[in-house]
Amino acid sequence: MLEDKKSYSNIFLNGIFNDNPIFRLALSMCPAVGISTNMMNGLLMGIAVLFVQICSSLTISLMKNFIHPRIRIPTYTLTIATWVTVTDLVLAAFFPVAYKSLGIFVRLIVVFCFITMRLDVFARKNPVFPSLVDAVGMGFGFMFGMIAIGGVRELMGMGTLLGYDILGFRPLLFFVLPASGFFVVGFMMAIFNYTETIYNQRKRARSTAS
Amino acid sequence: MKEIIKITVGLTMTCLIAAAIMGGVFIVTAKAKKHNEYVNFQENMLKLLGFDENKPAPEALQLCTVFRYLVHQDKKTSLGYMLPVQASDATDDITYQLVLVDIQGQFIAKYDLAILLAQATDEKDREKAITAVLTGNNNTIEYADQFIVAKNGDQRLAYLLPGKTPGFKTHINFMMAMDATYSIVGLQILEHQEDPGLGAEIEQEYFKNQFTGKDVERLKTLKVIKEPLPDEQLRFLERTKWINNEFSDDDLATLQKKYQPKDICAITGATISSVAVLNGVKNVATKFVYRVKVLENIISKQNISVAF
Amino acid sequence: MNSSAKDRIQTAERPYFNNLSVSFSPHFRSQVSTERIMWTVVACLMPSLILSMFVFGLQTLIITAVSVISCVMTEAISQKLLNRPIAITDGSAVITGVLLAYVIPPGVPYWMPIPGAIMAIFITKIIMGGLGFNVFNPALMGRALLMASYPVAMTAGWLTPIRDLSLDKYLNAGVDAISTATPLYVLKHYGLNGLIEKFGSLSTLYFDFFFGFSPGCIGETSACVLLVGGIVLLYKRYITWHIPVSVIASTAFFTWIFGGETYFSGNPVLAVLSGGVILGAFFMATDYVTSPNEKRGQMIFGAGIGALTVLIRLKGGYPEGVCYAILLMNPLVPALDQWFRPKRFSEGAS
Amino acid sequence: MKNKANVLPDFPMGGIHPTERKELTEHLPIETMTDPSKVALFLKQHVGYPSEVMFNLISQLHSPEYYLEDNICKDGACGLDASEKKQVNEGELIGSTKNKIGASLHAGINGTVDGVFDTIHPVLGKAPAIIVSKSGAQKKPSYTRKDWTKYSKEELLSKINDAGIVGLGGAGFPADIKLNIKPGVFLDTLILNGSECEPYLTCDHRVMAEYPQDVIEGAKIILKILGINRCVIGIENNKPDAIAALEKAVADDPNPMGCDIFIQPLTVKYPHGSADQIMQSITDRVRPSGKRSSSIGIIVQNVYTTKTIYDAVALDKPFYERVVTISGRGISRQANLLVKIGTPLADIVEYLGGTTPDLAKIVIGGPMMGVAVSSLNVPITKATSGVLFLTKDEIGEDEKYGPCIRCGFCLNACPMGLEPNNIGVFVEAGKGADCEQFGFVDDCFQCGSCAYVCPAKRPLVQFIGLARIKIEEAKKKEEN
Repeated sequence: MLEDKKSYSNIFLNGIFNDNPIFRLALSMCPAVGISTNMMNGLLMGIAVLFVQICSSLTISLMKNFIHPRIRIPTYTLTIATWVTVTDLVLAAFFPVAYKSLGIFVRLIVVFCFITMRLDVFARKNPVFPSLVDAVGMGFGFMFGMIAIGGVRELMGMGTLLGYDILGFRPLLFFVLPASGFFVVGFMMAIFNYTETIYNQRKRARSTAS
Repeated sequence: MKEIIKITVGLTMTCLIAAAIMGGVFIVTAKAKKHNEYVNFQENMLKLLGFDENKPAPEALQLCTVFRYLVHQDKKTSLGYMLPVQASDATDDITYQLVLVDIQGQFIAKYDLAILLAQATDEKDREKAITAVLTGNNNTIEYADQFIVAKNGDQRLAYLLPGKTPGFKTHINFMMAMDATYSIVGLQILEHQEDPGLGAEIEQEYFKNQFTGKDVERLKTLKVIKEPLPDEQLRFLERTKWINNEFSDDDLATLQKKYQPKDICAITGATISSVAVLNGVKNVATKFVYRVKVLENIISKQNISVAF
Repeated sequence: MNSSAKDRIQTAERPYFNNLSVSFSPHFRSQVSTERIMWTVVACLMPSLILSMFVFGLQTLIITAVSVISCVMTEAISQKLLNRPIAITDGSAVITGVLLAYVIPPGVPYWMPIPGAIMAIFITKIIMGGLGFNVFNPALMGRALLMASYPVAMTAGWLTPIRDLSLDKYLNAGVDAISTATPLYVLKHYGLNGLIEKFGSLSTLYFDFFFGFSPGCIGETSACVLLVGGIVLLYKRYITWHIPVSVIASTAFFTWIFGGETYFSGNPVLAVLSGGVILGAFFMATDYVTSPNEKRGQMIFGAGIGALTVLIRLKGGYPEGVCYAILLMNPLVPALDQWFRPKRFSEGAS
Repeated sequence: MKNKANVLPDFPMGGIHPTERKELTEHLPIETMTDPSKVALFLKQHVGYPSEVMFNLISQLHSPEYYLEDNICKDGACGLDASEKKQVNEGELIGSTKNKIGASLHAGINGTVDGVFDTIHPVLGKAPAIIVSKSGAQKKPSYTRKDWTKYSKEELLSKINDAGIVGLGGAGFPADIKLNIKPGVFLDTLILNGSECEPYLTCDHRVMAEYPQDVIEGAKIILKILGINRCVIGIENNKPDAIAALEKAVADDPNPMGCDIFIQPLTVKYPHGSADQIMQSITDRVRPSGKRSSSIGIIVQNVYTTKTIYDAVALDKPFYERVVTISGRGISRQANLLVKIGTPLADIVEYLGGTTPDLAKIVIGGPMMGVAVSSLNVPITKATSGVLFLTKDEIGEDEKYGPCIRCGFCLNACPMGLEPNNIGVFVEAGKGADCEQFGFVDDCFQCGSCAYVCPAKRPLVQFIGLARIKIEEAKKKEEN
């Protein structure tokens, strides 16, 4: 049902901007606040989520004819749990450093509501390729959010970015503490909404002008 | 009815498939995971002994772990030490002997265990080996703790003691190294949940290194004092951070001597964490020294050819 | 309508006075204005600054000045950015600045109040809607940020008070100030005996606390001077007695019960005089915006602050708890206002 | 009645102590002003100053044509009785109403009735008024005192009605209707309200000090109408001469007729002159919200109204002139003037020697509840108790109001237990209809205590008025 290329790019961008899981849907705030103390963690978490999202979306999209509608939520949970376990094991085995810093949060991906939401809203109803695009979009949207929050918190809290010393001193240790996660998420949401308002205004102005 | 069967079958199938995938991945990754954990542990130990990339550990370095168990036999509790021993046959292998000691420190019995050094890292294997040799009814064993003896050839380098102490928030896991004269060689904080910027400073060199050089007698009277560190001592403590070590060996020796008897200066704003670490170190060290003396005594009396 | 009646209608001539104002009733108002209240509070806080200058050296003045200037600048800039009328003359930013400086130790670096000021004014006040709409006490939010961000400086910047006022020593006070522990810290970790050991006998302690010769935050040291300011505010009726009295009474009460080795053996006088209880009771908890309006609500608010203060002091990680106690009670204010409405006139009708 | 030793009765809730500034006029005896050349009598004299009028001023008004039609009387306004260009004498009836709630009008001067014209009204902006121009011979009517005790209740009421007397406290409710209590309503006390709590105003004070016997006689008339015998005259304690004069008059009364008249000094506190507050002070009884004072057995009447009732009954003198306090530093001479109803302010200013250059505000009524006007063409109405010419110094800075700082001063000032601060914030946020949680908004009688104490100078009275309108609108919408 989605044929032309434009709609694919729309699906992809939708995940990043219109339906950004953190800034627009405000879902999965627990890891966004808990894990995003630095940019690296944000990036790693983003990759893990991206992987889980893609695998789960593909699985559900392939299996959609076999899933009984009454037990779809348990099926989603099971699917996600499987892929999360796989991620967890792989990380522990081959990326011990990343595993150490992500800790328990990898296992928490199971209950990320936006993954379940995407499975129910999109993957269940669409063929494989659009589901893949959507999953990639959502995953990148989440990753984008995590990197942004992590970057701000790392820069403001430790004065570094990805571990490299940028400022040379620690500006505000507060940003490393969990409470600041809410502050940063709130501010980012505000900025996100503000830019979107301006963007829409411009768009409207352009459409009326033309 | 048909519906229910359909759902049940569907769910079961899904579960089976999921289990299969997870199981497959587990098989693939289990070995690597275990290896990672071991490497991690090993690294920490080597760091404590003062070896790193610049100063690699010598070939002959060997780490022998001594496990301590609480053995309950017929309502009587004794301490069971799993000692690594030189195998009686001609091979160079190291195997284990279980030595039972009562609470007063008197020798009870010793058994040969059918377990090799490499196998001993696995808890299940150890327990299996111990229960195999124990006689009597109602035997239960309970893991208590372990310490590691690092030896370089015939020379005993250090004892590595893992420990745990209640910190400001949760437990602080640490590992310390004591040399053969029972003075502290190094301290490493493995895991903690202290406040960043405050209690988390226990990870810093300037705090940890204050413990080096303190012997067990000094440890018993060691206190945490609320005084700022003198500048010279601070630089001395953080010397490893400097790329070109500005202290000569003579300097180091004199400084070491100068600051050896000093009490531990608390981290500013985190006295509780400082005290917690000190108490943990004290606790582990004093108990260990008492136990190891008992053990040495028994070893020499019973002529156990220990591997350390 | 008949035409003759219509002819009778004329529009009366309207010789208006252009310079007359025709504003709404009432046509004259009390002299008390927002500005006057705010600046009076600032004036009531000033003696403490002067005393602290003598006790801790000149840097207290510099820190306070930095704090006030950064608060006022933050307010001006953020109001400009958000296209709101710039209202720096109403004095509320100045109060925030002074109070922020008063709750940080005298030994901190001079730039320290700046992030606190941004937090206090921009995030706590302006973003919430400006004066009158903030949920939390701005100065205390600033302090909380500083406490979380620079824990070492904020918990170690205590200076030993200068007792002999020789000029030479005074001028060098900031340079070779000796970092020391606050009485509350000593009390928490070494008990009353430790306190007496360090600071002298109990009567000396009372004297020092009352007149301000004890290590502590810039504006918190002297109960006496703060009390004078508080009493002026009470006399001018800018604040009522309910909040200060309930805060102090509840702190004393709970300290008396739980503060000692056994129950009912705590030292309430020491608890009230040390730390920020007096400053908090008279100048922070009574902040109009973040305290309940109704008397019963105010009493419960104050009692809650006292109880939380004692709880944090005795069981918490920090030796002092007034700041967090007030911050914890602040979000309860709307609920307290909801529960305790003023008595309606007709409710007295039988 | 409270009778604690040395403690004056007081109302427990709210109240403020504004600067009194009564010293400007309280010692000046009542002075009769010369007749103006023209008087303008509004057809609708008894209107109070409801706040809603301030907000949707003109829309509520009928066009002047409306009042010339037959439907005038439905509104309670007077119709013009005199035919066109009729010559009238002082005290002659020129307007009457068929409506029950209304009061007739009398000419204050000898002259010609010009007709009905739009005239500047302090509240409504513009309203139709009967204009009488001075002409012809000026002959003062003479009134002789008669023995009123022989009249029946109905006769007394009709005399009051004929004289066109309205309540002089401010609202201007026709007096005969207020006194015509339905049979079966239990009453026990008449309270004469002599507290005059508004700053500046001294007209009631002067009347009490100069005509104490008239007031007592009037009280006895009202007591006779109501059929009770207990009367308390409540006077704020800052008028010792009035209290002394009235006490003497009661003591010297040759014919007390079994009436128990008692003078009760009251604490000086604004708004003690409000009926609710003075009732609570004197009798401890509280009027339930939305009910009349007669439901708790009390009738409150202004002392000056009492005096005019005496005039109407005993002298047969219609109500066409009244004492008005002209005060404030913006006029060259302050006075307690006896002026004809309908006299334009311009004539009064001229009589008193003009205004000062720093005049900043003209207020009709007291400074707390009065209305500011910008024209000297405004005539005196029956309910005008004072005209204040205020200077900049007196009113203070008239600047923009600031945000609410939640100081709670207004909560402590409101005598009705409302929450003006929250109402103000809600109204500003456009949620006026949700304000019922902050008290019975209808209780507000616009005393202005909240706005007086507000440090941010917020127009709280107007906010409450707006909230009231919004609540009514919401209710109407719900009903529909």
